[in-house]
Amino acid sequence: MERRATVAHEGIVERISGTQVRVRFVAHAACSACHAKGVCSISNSEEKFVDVTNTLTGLSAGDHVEVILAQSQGLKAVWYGYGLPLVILLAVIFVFYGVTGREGFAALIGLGSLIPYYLVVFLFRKRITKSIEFKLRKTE
Amino acid sequence: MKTFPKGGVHPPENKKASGSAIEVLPLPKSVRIHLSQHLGAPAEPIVAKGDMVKAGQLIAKSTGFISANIHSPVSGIVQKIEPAPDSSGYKRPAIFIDVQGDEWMETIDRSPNLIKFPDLNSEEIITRIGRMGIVGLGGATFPSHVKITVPKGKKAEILIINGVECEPYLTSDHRLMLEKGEEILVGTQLLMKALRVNKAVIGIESNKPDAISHLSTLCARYPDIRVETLQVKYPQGGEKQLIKAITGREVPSGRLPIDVGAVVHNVGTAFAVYEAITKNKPLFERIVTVTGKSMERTANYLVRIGTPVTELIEATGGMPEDTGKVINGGPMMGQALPLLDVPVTKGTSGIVLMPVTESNRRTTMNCIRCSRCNSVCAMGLEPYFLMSLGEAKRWDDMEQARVMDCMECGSCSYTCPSGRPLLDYIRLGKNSVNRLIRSRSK
Amino acid sequence: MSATNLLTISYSPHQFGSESVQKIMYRVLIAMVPAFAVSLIFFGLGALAVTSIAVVSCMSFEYLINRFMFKAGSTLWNGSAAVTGVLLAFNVPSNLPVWMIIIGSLVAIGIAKMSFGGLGKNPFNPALVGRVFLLISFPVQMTSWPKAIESRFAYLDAATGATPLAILKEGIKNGQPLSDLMKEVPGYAQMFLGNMGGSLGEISALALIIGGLYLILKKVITWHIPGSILATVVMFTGILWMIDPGKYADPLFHLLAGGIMLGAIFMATDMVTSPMTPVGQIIFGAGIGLITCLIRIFGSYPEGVSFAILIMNAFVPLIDKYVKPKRFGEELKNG
Amino acid sequence: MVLSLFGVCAIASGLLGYMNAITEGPIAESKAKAKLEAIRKVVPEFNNNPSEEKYTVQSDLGELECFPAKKDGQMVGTAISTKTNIAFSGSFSVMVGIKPDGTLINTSVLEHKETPGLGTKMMEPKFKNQFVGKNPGTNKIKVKKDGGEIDAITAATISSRAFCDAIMRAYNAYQKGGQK
Amino acid sequence: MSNLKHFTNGIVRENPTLVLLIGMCPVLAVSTSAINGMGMGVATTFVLTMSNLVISLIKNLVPNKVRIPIFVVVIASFVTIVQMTMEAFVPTLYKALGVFVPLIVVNCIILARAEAFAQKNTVIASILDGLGMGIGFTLALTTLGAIREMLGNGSIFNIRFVGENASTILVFILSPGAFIALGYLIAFINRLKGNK
Amino acid sequence: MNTVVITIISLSVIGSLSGFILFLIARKFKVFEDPRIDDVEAVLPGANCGGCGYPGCRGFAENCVKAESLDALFCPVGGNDGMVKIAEALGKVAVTKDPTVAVIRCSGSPDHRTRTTRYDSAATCEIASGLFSGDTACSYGCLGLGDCVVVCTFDAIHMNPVTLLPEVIDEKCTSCGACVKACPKTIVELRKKSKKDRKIFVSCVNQDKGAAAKKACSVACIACKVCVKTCEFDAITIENFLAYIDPVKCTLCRKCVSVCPTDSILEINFPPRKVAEVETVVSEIQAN
Amino acid sequence: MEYIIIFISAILVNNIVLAKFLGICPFLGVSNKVGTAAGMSAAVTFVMVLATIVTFLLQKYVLDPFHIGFMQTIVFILVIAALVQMVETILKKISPSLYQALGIFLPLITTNCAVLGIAILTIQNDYNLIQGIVFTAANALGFGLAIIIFAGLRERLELQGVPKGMKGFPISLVMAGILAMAFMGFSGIVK
Ligand SMILES: Cc1cc2nc3c(=O)[nH]c(=O)nc-3n(C[C@H](O)[C@H](O)[C@H](O)COP(=O)(O)O)c2cc1C
Ligand SMILES: Cc1cc2nc3c(=O)[nH]c(=O)nc-3n(C[C@H](O)[C@H](O)[C@H](O)COP(=O)(O)O)c2cc1C
Ligand SMILES: Cc1cc2nc3c(=O)[nH]c(=O)nc-3n(C[C@H](O)[C@H](O)[C@H](O)COP(=O)(O)O)c2cc1C
Ligand SMILES: Cc1cc2nc3c(=O)[nH]c(=O)nc-3n(C[C@H](O)[C@H](O)[C@H](O)CO)c2cc1C
Ligand code: SF4
Ligand code: SF4
Ligand code: SF4
Ligand code: SF4
Ligand code: FES
Repeated sequence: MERRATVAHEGIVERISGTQVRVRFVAHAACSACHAKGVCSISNSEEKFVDVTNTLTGLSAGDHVEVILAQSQGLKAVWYGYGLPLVILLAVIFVFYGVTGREGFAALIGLGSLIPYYLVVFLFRKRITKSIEFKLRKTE
Repeated sequence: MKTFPKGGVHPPENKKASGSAIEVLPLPKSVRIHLSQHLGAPAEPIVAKGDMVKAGQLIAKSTGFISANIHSPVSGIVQKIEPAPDSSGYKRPAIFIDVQGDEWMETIDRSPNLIKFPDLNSEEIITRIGRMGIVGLGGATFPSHVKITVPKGKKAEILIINGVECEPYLTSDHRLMLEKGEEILVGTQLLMKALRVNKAVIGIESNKPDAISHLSTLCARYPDIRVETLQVKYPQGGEKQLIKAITGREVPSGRLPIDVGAVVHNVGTAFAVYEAITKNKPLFERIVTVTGKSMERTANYLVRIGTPVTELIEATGGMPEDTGKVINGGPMMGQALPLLDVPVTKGTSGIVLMPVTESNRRTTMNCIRCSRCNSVCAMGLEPYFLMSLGEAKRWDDMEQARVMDCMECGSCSYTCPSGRPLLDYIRLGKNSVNRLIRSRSK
Repeated sequence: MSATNLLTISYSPHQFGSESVQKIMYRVLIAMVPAFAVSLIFFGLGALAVTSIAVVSCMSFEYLINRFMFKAGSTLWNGSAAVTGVLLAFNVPSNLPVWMIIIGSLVAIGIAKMSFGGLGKNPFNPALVGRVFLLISFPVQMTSWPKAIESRFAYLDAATGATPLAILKEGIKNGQPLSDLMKEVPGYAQMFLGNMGGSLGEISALALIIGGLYLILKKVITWHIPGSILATVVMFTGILWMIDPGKYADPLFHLLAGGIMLGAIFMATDMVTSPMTPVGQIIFGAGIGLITCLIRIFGSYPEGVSFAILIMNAFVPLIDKYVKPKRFGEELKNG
Repeated sequence: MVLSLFGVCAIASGLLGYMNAITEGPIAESKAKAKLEAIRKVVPEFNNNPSEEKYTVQSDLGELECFPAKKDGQMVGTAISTKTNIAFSGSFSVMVGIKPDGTLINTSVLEHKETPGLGTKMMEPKFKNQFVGKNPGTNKIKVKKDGGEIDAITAATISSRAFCDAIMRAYNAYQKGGQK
Repeated sequence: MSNLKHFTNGIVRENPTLVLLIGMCPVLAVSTSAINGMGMGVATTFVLTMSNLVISLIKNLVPNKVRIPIFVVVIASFVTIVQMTMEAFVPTLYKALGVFVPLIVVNCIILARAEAFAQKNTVIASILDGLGMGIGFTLALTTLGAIREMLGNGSIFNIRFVGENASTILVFILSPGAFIALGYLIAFINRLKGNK
Repeated sequence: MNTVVITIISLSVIGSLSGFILFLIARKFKVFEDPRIDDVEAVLPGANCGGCGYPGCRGFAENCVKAESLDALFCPVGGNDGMVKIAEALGKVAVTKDPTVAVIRCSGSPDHRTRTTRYDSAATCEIASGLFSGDTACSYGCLGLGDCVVVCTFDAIHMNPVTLLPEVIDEKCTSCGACVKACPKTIVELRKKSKKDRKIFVSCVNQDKGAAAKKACSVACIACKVCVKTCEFDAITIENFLAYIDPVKCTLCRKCVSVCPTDSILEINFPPRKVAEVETVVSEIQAN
Repeated sequence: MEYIIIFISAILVNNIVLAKFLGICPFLGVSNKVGTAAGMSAAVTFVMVLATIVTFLLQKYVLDPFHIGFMQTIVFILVIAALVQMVETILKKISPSLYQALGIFLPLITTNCAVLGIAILTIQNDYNLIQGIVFTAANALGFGLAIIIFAGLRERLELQGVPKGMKGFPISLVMAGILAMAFMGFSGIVK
């Protein structure tokens, strides 16, 4: 019995290739109706796709499904995507500022430190992919 | 005095009929036997219209693992087999029998002498119980032979006999314990043998001191069985609460008592087991309490299954003028009857007549978040929250909030100062979640 | 059964307990009697006037909104509007002009309660929303406290003075030593009985405690919320006091002064706006105690109970979400 | 494509640069005018350019600017731009006019973040006029609660106190900086 | 759509503040008085109209791909112009509006509906749309400003309606009042819409 | 002028740089959003009712644009006219569906059906139907607790306080089908809409045998087959002791209505019958 | 101490949403799930801090030396718009699954309004880099606090139902008003 808190988004199966299902999300309801969606620089008004391992039988393109993500995994994604780099950024800047006392220098090093961070994430992307597990549920 | 730790309520007991000895109700003119009187798949009729049957004759066969045989409670002629409204008003298949005389199957031992130790092994007992159509008489009517078939890999350690009878008004178990104490203990021993356990506890609430002392005295001769006095608190009779109270173990959410090594049976079931094994008597009669606030006479009857409820009421002096509700079972868990010609079934433990003044629900107001429902829920649920989720039809969330743990004891609705129909929505949620779970496993 | 007398059919249970919303609310009203009586003794006419205006206007707004906006049945006699009215009155000085009390009632009932759907649905304590609204809008009138006893026969024209907390706050800001200031405030015994300036219902710790005990006895409230609030206040102020008794008042003073008793016993306990589980309630109470002390000691308002309760009200849904009752069968995961 | 982007940026920035050139004058002017206006409010009529003769005095809140106002070369008063940091919302600044003998001429609030309807009453005559003609050397420029002579604004003692603080700061600066 | 409709659309049917509920920050922040609200409204209207004009003029010259950056540059330029003008000529208002003057840029990016509108329409239609939106925004801001000023300060456009010493409901010019007043204003508008 | 030069240079550099980033992102990242989606959305009713099977009107619009043909797509609220408009906007061909409207197939008002019990639990049909068959003698009929009324987002169903039955306002009903799904007793049916909203249907769902049905409710269909015999167009069938009129075959001739002995066939929105007409009908039947 | 003051002031006393009125749109319009709100506040913090650092550098090393402060608005908005999108693009490139998870987890990350507002306020308040970062992070956390509280409140309202006319924005605004009123209690805790 699944009892963890989850986030579910409704989408439509775009295509199925082997065990992978590509689900296209219907734009977020709030955004899709908004006039600002074209310029709202970071909204998910764009179409988004998610590749999910197929766990359902008899799924075909065009079916409506719900992609479910455990809330804890969503938070983990946030942590790797934004939380950790923020911590690194702040730590590097504070340390360098503390040592050198030069703002500009510290800021640049701080920004620069994100590059190796993202590089590491890039190297670990397989493992991250494995740890994030989407589930599918069919809706009518 | 032991009890379960959290939750519970104290409804007024109103056990008016506890002093009335068990009477045998005269035979009705005709009986109606529904094919689904137990939890699980309905039985399949093996008689046809016009057949002659005897009391105790098998008339419908169990159709699956969780299902139970049904035996004719009377002798007579099968009048028809067709759907008839059951206590919900919906039509369900039933066998109608016109009563003629009172001829029992020859195999049944009708002598009153106590037979103590039949020489049977576990499997034989279980098969016999299954054959005799015995289902749990504590309310859930779960086929008893299934319950005592311990699944592979599990081990029963203790048998608990449920003599709690925590429902207000009802006294049938109480009377049975007073009048058939020894038989119950033999039944218990048979069940212990079937389960291969060497320990049994009879749990009785302290408001039945006579039953406690009676059984305790008898127990002196049955060293493996002991009586445990419990504090009066509803829903102590609930299986999981009783296990917790007596053994201190908590049956995990979504699991069965056997997972903590316990099996619970009602005293009535123990008695039925005794009769089935030692007397070869299938389950076709049971004790039913007929009571009510404005009833002048109250009674505990030994009734044949299939007897119309009206006859029970007539026998007890007819329905008082002010009756507003007739309940099949106790006021906390029983079912209100829309029609009175419905028959007594294996699960009918009592007929309670509520006066008009008490039969209406209170007007529903907004939840004031008083948390009373939370604190009385012995399952540790949040009824107010479940109800809101139910109103919003958020079945997923209800599942996450463990709606399936609810045992429908009704303590929450009972206690809510805003008169909210908490359990109505929780039931709706349980049904929908059930559907959800089934669709998922498909 | 006669033909007209149809059988009722309903789901179980068929029997109900005797508790009702009315009973709960009327018990709260009864519990407030001692505090009101003390208020009559010390503030006399003003207390009577303010309380009756607040109750009448709260009830009228409740009736009017139900009648004309929701077109729904009356919820007037369930007593919650009356409770709100009395508590709003308890939270204002006894010389508050009539029209301000009416505005306060409108805010309490109209904005804080009925906008959300009425009894039970409001996330914030209505009386306190009304009170804080008035405090921010009319700081002058809301902080001119009639002097106890002296102003017994006056309403709007009552002679005013400061509350012990205001005396302290003012003085400390001016750099006066605490010991001097403590001479200006009434003795603890007087404060305990209620002989000091303040909102009309908050003054007597004694009367409030009597009411609180009655509520606990009648199982309307439990000890968790008041207990944790008071304990937190004692701990917080106690620690500061031990660090520097020359600068910070002692815990007893903080318990007796201001609205902490009223808040802890009658306002934070409003079941509608407080968490459901005992553990949640303790967290809630601790939060209130903490924020109250923060505001009292470091903020610019002399008193912080109202703000603290409102702020913690906002956290209630989160607390309820993460602090769940212990579920039966939870701990034995693998039997 | 890059070109058009470049082009638009260039045009836009050119335009802005040009606009800046145009408005630079008026902005400076309006600032100067505003300052002069404030000075004019707090000292008697003058005919020099106080901004040109401005000098600064050090205080614990940084430099305070002093604008000597002269009529026909005769000193009529000094406008001092002073501030306080004990206001309800942190700090505010006031222009104070002081006669050569130290008597206060008038005050004008330059910049503040006090609560509208409360702290803002310090700009109203009822409060402001209390200061006119008082000499901090002899009069106690403090709110009555603190043992001074100033009636605080009801429910805005903090702002009133801060106002007095600003004035005293100006006075002290004036004394310290020497009446040039 | 007729030109008239372009114009009225933003004022009534798609009023950005009361109906579309976008660009709420300045609405809440600067509506402390009718005059502030109006000043903000006028400034926004100017930027909106001008940038709509410019964008629709240059739309054929601009490759699709860099539309967004160019669009941002155009709007930001006009905002800067407004900023400088206000600082020069209405310094008190400029100060009162504070950080929300540069923030017009964000608001306008939202309101102007970039490619959604100016790209597709004639120059006149674009201007009218900008004007309509701007006026709708201004009206809403001024109304809210007037309500808050009246309740909180007893005046509208600095004309006092109550005595100098009368108590007014201060909350309304403080931040809570902004939320509450706007909340009920929108509820009221919804009710009007519902009754139609 | 110095400032102007610096301005131009710096902005051009910064502008071009960030513009370039924005552009890169736009190219890599932005999915082209078909402007026709907006066009389609503009002609949709905007009710977001989900009747089309897509989440919200925009979801439907997207699918209209994406789909090869509009055959499988239908907005019940906009109806045929709406689909034609969508087709116009997309240059595709719309399928037309017979417009339908919800009808309530139960006439068991209190004077036709006696109450046998009084229901007193949570007042929703769904919950009541889980408890028992209903508070009248008919175990099939409407429970009258209004689940259908609640789910209708178009305010098209109301409870009639006298008959205690729901009634559909044809003009408002968009045939979204929400009520059909909500009714636990399958009493609501979507039927073909005819000229002037005229309709003829069996207003009963009782599947008891004739006698039992009649006993439960005086306007119940008793499956007497008279209507079947009367109908010249083979539009009526009987199954499980219940007559059903096929809306496609039915020509609205009204003959069956008057022959039904229990008045369970309803004619709605017809002009009142002239006496003569009734007579001819009756004589025709007799002739048969 | 100074940092603590900036911090507390930005979160409690002058909360970005409740007192400064920035980022109102996401505050009012965005998800009513507490988990999502928590995720959002983390994202907002990162983006805002990043933006502040970059704009701070620009102001200090480009705009100020060349005396073209008036170009602040235009430069900041361009840079912020680009930066914010860059973060997402990078994420998408380096870990598509991470990006996808974020995509369904977060409905909308932030609006430029709050990012630009805080960047400008950092400059206006004459903060140095560290102060600016603390200020920005505190504001972002203040935003997070507000939306998390709000998501909780909304979850509750959604379940119990709100009168018809007040549904949606109106009740959210009223609730924000009451919350703002409650937060005024903190005034004066730090100057
Ligand atoms: C689907 C189902 C399966 C069950 N299987 C078993 C079982 O295998 N063994 C057993 O001892 N009891 C089993 N039970 C019986 C329950 O534990 C319980 O005794 C029964 O539901 C009656 O309990 P109650 O009267 O407290 O509701 C089962 C019950 C259900 C509903
Ligand atoms: C709320 C509740 C109260 C119950 N009360 C009793 C009771 O008082 N006596 C009883 O024998 N069974 C009671 N039961 C049924 C028991 O849980 C359990 O099913 C029964 O004792 C098993 O015995 P059986 O299978 O022989 O019926 C109750 C069940 C529930 C859910
Ligand atoms: C919202 C609000 C804003 C306030 N603004 C100011 C202000 O700007 N200036 C001020 O001196 N006091 C202001 N106060 C009042 C102070 O908190 C404090 O109560 C008062 O200054 C001291 O009261 P007194 O003047 O009656 O002694 C304000 C109070 C509130 C509730
Ligand atoms: C113990 C208790 C405390 C209450 N406290 C308050 C209160 O502080 N303020 C208030 O407006 N109503 C109070 N009420 C009344 C009622 O709960 C309140 O009006 C609801 O919040 C309205 O929905 C209280 C009720 C009880 C039972
Ligand atoms: S929720 Fe279920 S188990 Fe809990 S009190 Fe209610 S009916 Fe009993
Ligand atoms: S007992 Fe009733 S009023 Fe109290 S919390 Fe539960 S549902 Fe709400
Ligand atoms: S009556 Fe039924 S089909 Fe018609 S609009 Fe309402 S819910 Fe939809
Ligand atoms: S038609 Fe169905 S849903 Fe509607 S009131 Fe009747 S039973 Fe309920
Ligand atoms: S967030 Fe929308 S205007 Fe600020």
